[in-house]
Amino acid sequence: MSLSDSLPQIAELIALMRENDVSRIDYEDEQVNVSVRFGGEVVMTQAVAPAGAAPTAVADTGGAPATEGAGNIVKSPMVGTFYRSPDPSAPPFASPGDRIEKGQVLCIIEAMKLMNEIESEVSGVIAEVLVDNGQAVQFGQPMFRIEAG
Amino acid sequence: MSLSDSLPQIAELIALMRENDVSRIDYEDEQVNVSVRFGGEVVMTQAVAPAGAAPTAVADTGGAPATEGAGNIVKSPMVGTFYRSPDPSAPPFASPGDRIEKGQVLCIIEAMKLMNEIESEVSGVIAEVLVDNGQAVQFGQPMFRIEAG
Amino acid sequence: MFNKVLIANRGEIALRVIRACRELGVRTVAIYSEADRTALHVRFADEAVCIGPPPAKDSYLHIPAVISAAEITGADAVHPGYGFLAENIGFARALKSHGITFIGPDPEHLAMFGDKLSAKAAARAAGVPLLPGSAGAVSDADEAATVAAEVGYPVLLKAAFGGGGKGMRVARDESELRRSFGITSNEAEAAFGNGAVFIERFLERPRHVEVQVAGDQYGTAIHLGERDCSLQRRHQKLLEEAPAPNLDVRVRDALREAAVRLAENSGYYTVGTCEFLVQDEEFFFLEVNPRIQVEHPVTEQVTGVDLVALQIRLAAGEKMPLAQSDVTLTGHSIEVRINAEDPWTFIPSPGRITGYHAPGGLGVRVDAAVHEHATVQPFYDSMVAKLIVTGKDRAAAIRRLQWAMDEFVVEGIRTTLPMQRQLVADPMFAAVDYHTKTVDSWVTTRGD
Amino acid sequence: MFNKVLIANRGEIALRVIRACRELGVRTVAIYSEADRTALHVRFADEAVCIGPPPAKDSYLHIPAVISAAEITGADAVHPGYGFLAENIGFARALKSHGITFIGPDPEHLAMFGDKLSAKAAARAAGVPLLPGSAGAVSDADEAATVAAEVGYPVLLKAAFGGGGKGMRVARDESELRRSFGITSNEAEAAFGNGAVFIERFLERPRHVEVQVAGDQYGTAIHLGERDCSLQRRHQKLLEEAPAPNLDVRVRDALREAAVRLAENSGYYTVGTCEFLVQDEEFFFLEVNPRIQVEHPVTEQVTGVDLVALQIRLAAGEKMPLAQSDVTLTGHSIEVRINAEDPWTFIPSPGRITGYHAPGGLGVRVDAAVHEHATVQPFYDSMVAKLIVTGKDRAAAIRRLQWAMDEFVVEGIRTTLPMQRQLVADPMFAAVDYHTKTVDSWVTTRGD
Repeated sequence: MSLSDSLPQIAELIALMRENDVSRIDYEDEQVNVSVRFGGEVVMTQAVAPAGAAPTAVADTGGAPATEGAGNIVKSPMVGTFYRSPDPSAPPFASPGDRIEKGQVLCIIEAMKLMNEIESEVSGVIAEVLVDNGQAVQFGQPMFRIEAG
Repeated sequence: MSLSDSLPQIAELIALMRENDVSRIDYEDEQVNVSVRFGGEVVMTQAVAPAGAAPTAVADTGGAPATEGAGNIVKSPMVGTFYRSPDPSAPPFASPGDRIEKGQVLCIIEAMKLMNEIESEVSGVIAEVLVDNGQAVQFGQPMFRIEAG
Repeated sequence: MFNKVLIANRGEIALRVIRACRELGVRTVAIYSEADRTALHVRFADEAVCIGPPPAKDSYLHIPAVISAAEITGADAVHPGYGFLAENIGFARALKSHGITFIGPDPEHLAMFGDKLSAKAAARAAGVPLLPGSAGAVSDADEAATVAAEVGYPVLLKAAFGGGGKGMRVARDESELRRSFGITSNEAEAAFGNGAVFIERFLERPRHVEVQVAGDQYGTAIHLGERDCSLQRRHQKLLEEAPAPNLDVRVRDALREAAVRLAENSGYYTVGTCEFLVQDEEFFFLEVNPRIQVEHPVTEQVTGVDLVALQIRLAAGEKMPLAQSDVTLTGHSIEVRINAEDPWTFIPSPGRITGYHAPGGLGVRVDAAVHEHATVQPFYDSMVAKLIVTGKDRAAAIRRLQWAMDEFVVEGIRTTLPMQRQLVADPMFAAVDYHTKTVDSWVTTRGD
Repeated sequence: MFNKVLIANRGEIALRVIRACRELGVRTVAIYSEADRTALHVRFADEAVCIGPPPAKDSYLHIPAVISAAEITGADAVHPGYGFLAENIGFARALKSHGITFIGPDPEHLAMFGDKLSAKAAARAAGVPLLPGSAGAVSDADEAATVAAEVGYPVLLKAAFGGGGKGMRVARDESELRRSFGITSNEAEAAFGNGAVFIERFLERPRHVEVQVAGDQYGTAIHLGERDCSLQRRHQKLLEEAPAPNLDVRVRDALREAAVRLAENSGYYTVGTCEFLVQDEEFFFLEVNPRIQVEHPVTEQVTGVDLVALQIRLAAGEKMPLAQSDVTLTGHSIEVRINAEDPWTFIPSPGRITGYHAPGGLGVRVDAAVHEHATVQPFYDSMVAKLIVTGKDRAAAIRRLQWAMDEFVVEGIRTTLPMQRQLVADPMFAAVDYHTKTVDSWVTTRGD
């Protein structure tokens, strides 16, 4: 069960809560953790990574900018500095509108003086680049949105 | 709205909670205050006296023995010592099975050396005497159960 | 020592007394109104008695109920805390007639210090300076000028029957006094139907400094240093500290001596506070608070003396366990009272606390009786918690206070904390550049 | 002083370091795993960096992630807390090569005290007594008897390749030794394929006493008194106190001097602990912990010294701000570690805290990073909170501890508190009639 699977039921619960003046519901299972207070205000919605998930598939970071639209979010597998191109004079690995294939390099993250090439896990079209060149990234921070196509 | 009015809705909520693995619901309005945790265990059920209630009509005390069955519960309007008869040699004012009328003296509570006669607010039959002669009573402590009849 | 103490109070002070009793090996009885059924003082006392419905007049202030609770539980002493019945002479007398010890002063001392005139007379008798002023109403501008010359300018002209700041006027010299006298008297005549005017020395920027004293029943009294409580909003203290910062050492010593003299002279026993107004190198008697005070922890922190335990021991007839020379002050302590009020309008904000996290760690003490899901009742005073920090000096205490206030989380109700965070961060606080009227004007210029 | 310190830890110690940094005016960076997104150290630091998934090896123990977090945030120093990377030589070296200060000892001192043999050599060089024993394996019963006579009875016979209490036998005199030698050697041969046996002095009822030391980078070292940590379950400390009660004053002074001598002799700087086993009037070197320890608050309470702030200042190259004569011990302090474990089986009990209330008031300090609704993660150690009480003497501290433990409420998970309440109430605790092996046997006779 994931958060999105539960959402219809949570919505139903919220409706019921309103009728009953319920002040708060805490819902938790192994993968999601949701708190709701009176008025339907969602105080915290947090997805915890499933145990044993691949290191490149990580959850949203709290501090990361919200991502709009659908598609695959490519998240940083490590803490470091994000570079869009192999060197300042070279063109970016991937820009919005570019078609990319699974396994293609999307960016470089520098950590501990090492340049780590980050490959795409999916094929598709770059919809958004969510980090500026040279910016620091945290573990799990969204970097690209890739749409099918 | 009282606790008993809300009970069907709470039961419905509990059923929904079970389906959703909800861990806890806090429900509160001006008069009742209910916490429910996962598994349907009722952690606390507490009725708060409605504002402006008459001093003789007070809520259950936490420390009081549970009362069984239906009927009117006569509660102590003051802190003091409970006496069933006007003096040790006299018969009790009211015993189980006795028919009593509204305004009839049920017991005496001694407080600050004063003997306070406590009158019944209702007519009916004494179903239970909930306090022993000479025992201390708190404010709001149930003393008698009176059944209609 | 007592066998069983009934605590005729609620909230943090009830819990404070329960803790002191546990350390003294004394059993405790909590009393509670129906609104406080789940309160912590009920949970942590050895016994608890429900004494009435939520309104204080029908429960915590209802003397027969409190005394009956003591009788049915066999308590041999009652600790009144502060507020409620702590200064009620009738309560103290009723307990005495029931053979139950009131943990506080003798009823005669409650009477002496509960009345402004007799309190002033006691202070005068002990040689404690009073704010100079006319003995009674002055009849005309000439008499006013004569009195004012003795009292010293600036002076305050006060309508004898005025109140709440009305009918008052400040005069800084004789010509201003002569101009103001007629106006004040006429206004008083119009507003209160009586033109009588009093004259009193006016203090522009007084600080509120109070000396903690303790006396035993055998004539010995000591002081435990002083506290500064100048940061007040409409006479409600917001922050207190010990010792009083930047206080002239001669003034400090004179204050302390005056307070002890007053206690000894009046035969006062138990713990209490002698309050003064201090301006530059002068100080004037304000009043005596014959009870434990909300801000007592800052004194405990710098003296290492448990004032509540001391109060109970003195009430039980023990001799003063400390000599004046045993009292040494170390470090600096600041208390912030966190009230359930809007931080800027001070409108009470009772309700359910939906999130609560108190800071901890080195030098942090929290005296509170709330927790997550606790309800701040609308029936009683709005104090939620007292945050007390202690450091090696005032600067260290302020740094500690800042993170501790930032870590203090109270959700679901509004509290005074955001205002107090700004107050402590204001340079005037670090510079001790404030007096009793500072906050009232400061607040109007702040806010989110 | 540093500009920005990254705290390479979580939980209460991360919060402790953040508070010390705030008082020093240093900015802070928290790191966190995905399981700690809502943790208090993340909330109260100036900045926070997510460094990996929940398992510690992929986050808090993952050196490249921690160092990268320091680099992207521009931290000029890293505080490792305790546990995790606090004694990792590779981490300290990597930080050094990146020009980031490790707030702890030099990597060479980590190496020296991280290895049992080199630690013992350093102790021996500083004239600190070691537990007497054979230099290597003894070859036969005659040699064993000769060594044992030098070492003094009782002695412990230990299979060289044994472990976990296996292959050990105590001999109280020579005839018992001669009987046991062959059995131990044969058993060792059978069990471990090697019959080599060591001989060591056996302590029947040793107490664990440790001296808090601090050194600067200019050769000055001082001690801050000692702590008793004898109440352990399987080498996990449950309760610690300062100063060590009922310790012979000559032993106490000798311990303190030995610890300072070892620190000065080895050129050790930063704060750390020198651990000893004490029995009657003898003491023996155990190990050096070159870091801040879980139980440091009890020393802070009786010395008034902020050990974490001192550690940071020493790492920044400041000279020792205190002379030995400035260190005075006042009162008595006891810490209870509250772990999320079954109180009797000690099986971890992670999960969501559904109810939480920590005690407060006079003499009570709580170092914790939990709150109602916090989740005790299964990935990390099980400590929920540290309750520290301080009183004017040990008896006063124990009375305070009892009510403070009774007021400590943690619901939703099991904790060690019920066991610790019984331990503190046991007469052997007040009588200081215990040693390092007491709790293991005591626990088996208790329980609800």
